[in-house]
Amino acid sequence: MSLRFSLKKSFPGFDSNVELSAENEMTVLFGPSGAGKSLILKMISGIVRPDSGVICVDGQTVFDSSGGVDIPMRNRKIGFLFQDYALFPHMTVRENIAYGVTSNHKGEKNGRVKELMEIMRLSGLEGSYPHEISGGQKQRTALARTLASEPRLLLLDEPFSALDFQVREKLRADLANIHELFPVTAILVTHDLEEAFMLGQRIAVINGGRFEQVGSREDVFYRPATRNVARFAGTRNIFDGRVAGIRGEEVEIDCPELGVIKTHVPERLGLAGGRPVTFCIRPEEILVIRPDKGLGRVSDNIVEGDILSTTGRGSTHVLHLRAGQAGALLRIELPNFVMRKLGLEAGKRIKVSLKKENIWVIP
Amino acid sequence: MSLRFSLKKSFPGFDSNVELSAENEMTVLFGPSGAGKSLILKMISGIVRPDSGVICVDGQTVFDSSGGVDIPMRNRKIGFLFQDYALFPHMTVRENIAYGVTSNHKGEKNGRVKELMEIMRLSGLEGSYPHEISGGQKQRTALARTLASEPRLLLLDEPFSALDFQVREKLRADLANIHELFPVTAILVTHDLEEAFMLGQRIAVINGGRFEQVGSREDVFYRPATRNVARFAGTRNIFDGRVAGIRGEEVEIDCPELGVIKTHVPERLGLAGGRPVTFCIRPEEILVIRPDKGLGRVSDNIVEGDILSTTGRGSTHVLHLRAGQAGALLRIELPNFVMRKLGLEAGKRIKVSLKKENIWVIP
Amino acid sequence: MDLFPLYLTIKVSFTAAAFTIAAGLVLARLMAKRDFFAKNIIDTLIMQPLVIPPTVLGYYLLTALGASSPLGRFLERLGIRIVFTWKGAVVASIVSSFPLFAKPALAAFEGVSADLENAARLLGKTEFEVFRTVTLPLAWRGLAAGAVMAFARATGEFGATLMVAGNIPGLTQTMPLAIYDAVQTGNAFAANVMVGVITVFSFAVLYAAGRFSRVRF
Amino acid sequence: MDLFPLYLTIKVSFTAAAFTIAAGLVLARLMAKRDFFAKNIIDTLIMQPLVIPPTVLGYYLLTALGASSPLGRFLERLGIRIVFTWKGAVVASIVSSFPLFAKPALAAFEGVSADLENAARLLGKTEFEVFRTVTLPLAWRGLAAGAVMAFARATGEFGATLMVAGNIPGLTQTMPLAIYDAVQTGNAFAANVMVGVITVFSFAVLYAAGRFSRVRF
Amino acid sequence: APKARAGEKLTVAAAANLSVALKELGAAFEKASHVTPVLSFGDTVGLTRQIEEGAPYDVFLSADTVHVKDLDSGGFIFPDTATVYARGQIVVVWNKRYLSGPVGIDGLSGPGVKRIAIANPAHAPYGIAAMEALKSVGIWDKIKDKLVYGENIRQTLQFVQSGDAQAGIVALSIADVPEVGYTNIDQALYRPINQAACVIKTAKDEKAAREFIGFIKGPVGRKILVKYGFGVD
Ligand SMILES: Nc1ncnc2c1ncn2[C@@H]1O[C@H](COP(=O)(O)OP(=O)(O)OP(=O)(O)O)[C@@H](O)[C@H]1O
Ligand SMILES: Nc1ncnc2c1ncn2[C@@H]1O[C@H](COP(=O)(O)OP(=O)(O)OP(=O)(O)O)[C@@H](O)[C@H]1O
Ligand SMILES: [Mg+2]
Ligand SMILES: [Mg+2]
Repeated sequence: MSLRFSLKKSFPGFDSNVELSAENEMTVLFGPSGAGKSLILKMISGIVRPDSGVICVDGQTVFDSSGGVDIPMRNRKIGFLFQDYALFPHMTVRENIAYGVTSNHKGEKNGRVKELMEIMRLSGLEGSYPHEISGGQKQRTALARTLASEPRLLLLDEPFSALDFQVREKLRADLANIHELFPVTAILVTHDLEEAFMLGQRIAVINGGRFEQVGSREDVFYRPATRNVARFAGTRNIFDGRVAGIRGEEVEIDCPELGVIKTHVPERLGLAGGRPVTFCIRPEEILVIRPDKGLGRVSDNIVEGDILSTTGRGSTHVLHLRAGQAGALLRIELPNFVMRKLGLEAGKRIKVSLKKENIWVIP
Repeated sequence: MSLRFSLKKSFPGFDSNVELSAENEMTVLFGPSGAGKSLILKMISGIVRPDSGVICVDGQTVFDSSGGVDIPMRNRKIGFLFQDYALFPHMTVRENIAYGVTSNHKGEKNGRVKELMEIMRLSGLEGSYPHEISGGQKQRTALARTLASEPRLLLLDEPFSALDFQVREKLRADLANIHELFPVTAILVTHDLEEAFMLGQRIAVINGGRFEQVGSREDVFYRPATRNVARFAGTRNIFDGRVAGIRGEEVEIDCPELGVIKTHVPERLGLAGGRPVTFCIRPEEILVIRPDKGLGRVSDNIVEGDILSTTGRGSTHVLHLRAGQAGALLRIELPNFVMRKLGLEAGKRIKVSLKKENIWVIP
Repeated sequence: MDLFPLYLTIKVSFTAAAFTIAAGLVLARLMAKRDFFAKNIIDTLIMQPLVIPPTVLGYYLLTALGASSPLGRFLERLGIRIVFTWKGAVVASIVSSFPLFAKPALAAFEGVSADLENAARLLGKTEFEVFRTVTLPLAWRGLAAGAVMAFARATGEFGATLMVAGNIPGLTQTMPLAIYDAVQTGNAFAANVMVGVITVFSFAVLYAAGRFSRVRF
Repeated sequence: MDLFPLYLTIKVSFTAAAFTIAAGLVLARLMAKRDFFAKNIIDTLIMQPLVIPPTVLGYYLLTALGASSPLGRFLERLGIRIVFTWKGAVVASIVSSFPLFAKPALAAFEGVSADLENAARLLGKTEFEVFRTVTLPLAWRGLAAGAVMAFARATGEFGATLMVAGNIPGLTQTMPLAIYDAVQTGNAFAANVMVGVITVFSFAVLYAAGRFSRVRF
Repeated sequence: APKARAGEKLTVAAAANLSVALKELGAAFEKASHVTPVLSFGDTVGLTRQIEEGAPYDVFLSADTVHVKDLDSGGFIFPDTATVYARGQIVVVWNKRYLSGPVGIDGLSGPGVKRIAIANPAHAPYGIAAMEALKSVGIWDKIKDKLVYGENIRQTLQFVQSGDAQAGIVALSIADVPEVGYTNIDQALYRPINQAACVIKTAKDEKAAREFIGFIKGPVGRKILVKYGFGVD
């Protein structure tokens, strides 16, 4: 199964122009609010008519503005989980799910509904109406209804946003095994970084109606193609500089904020001396140097600074460091045990290393 | 400003019985889907009438079933952010927000609306109707409308669930500084662990309509009162055992799954030999012992096991370990650099230490 | 009391309401989801039977369906006789009550969320299934209101019926005609009794319809 | 053509529609948000004017408001004369058109999401403000449909008006009554012209109302 | 001085079957007296009820005598003004398209006549007369099932005009329309359809009202009534 589309759509104040192919896999659409994620799903499903473009599902052209093809929604065999659920208010939870089941055989239908209700932990709510259930229960009902129709393409608009962490993790795992459970191509919209990382073998980063990068999750997270992608993917430490020296793949960047920074750059980038460049490093890749141990083997890009604040985030802490000659703000994420061991707290002065191999120069 | 309530409400198949006091602070309601979080907010605001109970806001009794007090919603001065936004579909974004502003002075009103639209990054959408904006934009509009009314108590039902990570972080920071921006008591519902940790000076963990623990975030995260709280708070490694020996505050637990585990227990628990106990350890608090370094000073509760799987989660990795004599499943969260340094991958056999001070015995 | 008028009224009002509702559903559905130039015009035109005095409406219907009209002759040839039969009363009632159903039905259909209909389409349902299982139930409140009004109006139809069906006791004399006759004869008591009967009848039907059509969601 | 009937019809239909809408809004609002035992009964009772032939309704109204009734005498003493004045025509039109507005209005109000009303209440709005700024606009489609029907019905009201207001040229003769006169005189041409005029008038009003009441959201 | 009365109005409530004749009568009266008669048509029963409820009519021209008597016994009129001003006559009408006339009253039982329209004999005076005539000639039972009732005489005629009733019995006063032909019915076959007039007690200008009735019964009035098919004494 496969999906291929190339679409254009304009609204006053917003326009979208996107192109993508996906095979038997889960592609994650990731981007800020208002980027046009839901719009893409709506165009693929046929809810919103694109201004122009082509959509092929499974080799079948379901929409082609130039060829005048526009297959009705019901024949597209697309499962759509709406961001606001779109549950039928006049049907109970059970009826909503049963509505999606294609089989007409009664026993089969009941069995399938029961199975889905169990997977989605909805048992006991069979007879409740949508206005009588909680937000998360609504989302699970909607998800069950979508899966019930056994679509050949699954479009999921933030399927886990209203779910608690346990169900979410369970469903994520289910979805990650989606090829076994529901062997379909899937597009999943999320604004959750962790979710994007966990679920997306492939991630398409969208901003302002356009894809800024489409690639593997490692590419998107560690090798962002643009400054925006770097920002969205949580690579908070982004700096500008100028190429000061090149020695093979090793490049020295003169950064007004941090000083001279050394890094590796693949030769194909073809940087020339003096060229302005942007580089970044992820917060969790910044190494705090233990004061008691000295530099040891670590010698790359040592930066000294004052801890401005520390914020607990559950399993990690985030430090803000005022560092370098121009007082650049560095964000550092550390495991809690490191925090404790080093006794880090606001006001302390520490040294960190931006290791060469952790720095990424945005092409 | 303050809030105090004690409420009972029954539905077929669900009943709720909760009690809480909160001062000038942000209390986070945290719990699984369907636990009754939204219901509490609805009762406080007056949307759902409790079967019985009392609600005091700011010293004023706004509801008292025995005293026959039931102040109408409009006089409760409560700001409510609905889980499904409840935007007025016939008003534009601007009109929705302006609707909340109490001031009748035109200039003042316009100024306030403009300010809120900027804070919420909604500029440019003034004239759009709710059905024309994205999910996140809806949520931001709803949030702006709620804040516009300058309530004395703020009830936020999953205010950030539809927001992308950047806006979310920004708004979280704003809300964390809420006392300066909007000096009110606030109750925030979330199912997001990280959010609960970041925003809740105080966290109330709710399950099945009842509070299982109300306390500081450190209490909830590191000293869960019940097995459920431990589970919800992400303390995944929970085991049962029997007290095998007591030496002052040091206790030996005989755990069929992991073997004998030593830990500290405050004396007031008054454990007796042979008593069954439950203990837990957070995934990020489990120490992986470097094979090259030997045990070193680490000697507590060494467990050996095989790595079953490793899952990237963005800034960390999660390992599942089949460990101990009975093949207990341990979940371990490690920073990426540790993963890389130790070259951990599925199939490898490693030793981990469950340090005494990181083990929590559930009272 | 002669029971024939009651029997006829029941027959006519149910038949007329059924036709009105069926035709109104089709028209309203066709108009609801599209925006075409003539829509507003049609929407306004279907109100006209309300504006024209029923007797005059009846006069027009008689002219259109009677023996002197091509349509009337055509129907005659098919063996269908409308004028001076109970079918004439049905036609009169349909014309009078049509706007009362079609208008609220259109409003109700327009109010149904397109998202929910799309959700059903994406689950593979045909347009008819979508209509039956989603649009119809969601428009229910407005449709029920319209149906109840149309039925009540059909039950009470007098002016046009008089012209099209005539007032033939035992054949086309409905309750309203009988009531009118009683009033004209100065038999206020009989008139009141019959008004009582028609009130009780329509009350029972409408009350039952009201209970039955209760929306639970 | 004498323009007085047209003038009177305009005056009567607008006045009656205004009253009907005002009273209908109040009643529908009172009934919508509560569930009390008598609700279904009241809901059914307001349909009754549709079931009773207008002329008979006119007889009842005349009896209730005329010189021989206590109410009529009471009003007389207050200097208010209803019967045989244009006010009588207004009353007749109100009674006939009331169900056509109240019923869809009730359905429309019942369909308004309680959540949205609560959201407005929590923003500190009084019940009246909630009604004006939230309930009313959200019920708009159904209300507009009802208002249009009520207005059309008021414009075309004939039977009850004939009894309550009389058919006095230059005083209480509305267009429908003038059309009746023309028909009675066998002056089909004049009748057709007047039907044309009333159709154009009502069409213009209803078309404008339709355009104006378009729901954009 | 007639001039002084210019602009004065006299409201005449009249049975609808007079509507054509009264237009001319009214105009003639205005010319003679400078009082403008305002003609308010309705059905006799309705007008009677209205008078009982204080309707602002000055003169009542009924289609029968019973209702004037009723009003009299209720004390709503000046008893001395109650008077028969005209006698209605009925005729057989037939639709020229379906029947080649002339059709007499016996012809109503003929095979080409499937529907016969008469005014409702339960209350309409012309309907009662039609029934009496049909019974007198002995065909009532034969044609009873072919009858269709019009609520008033105009409607009855319309049934015949449209051809849905091929023939019927209506008032002579309205029978002169292109689609139908008519033949007289012997007045001996039915009781006279006397139409009575009276002045209402609440009349604003009793004098003018009495004058109006006098005018109808006078030479000009009688001439006009006869012209429109009414019988006068
Ligand atoms: N019917 C419409 N009319 C006008 N503008 C629209 C319409 N639908 C969407 N838009 C605009 O298109 C843009 C993209 O909307 P979309 O719903 O795809 O965002 P999104 O990426 O899904 O955001 P979120 O994460 O907040 O749901 C928004 O700026 C929105 O205002
Ligand atoms: N009107 C109602 N009738 C019946 N049951 C109800 C009603 N409202 C809520 N409930 C039940 O009460 C329970 C709690 O609902 P609530 O909306 O408070 O959950 P929640 O904690 O907010 O969950 P979520 O995180 O999914 O939004 C649910 O099981 C729900 O089914
Ligand atoms: Mg979206
Ligand atoms: Mg909730």
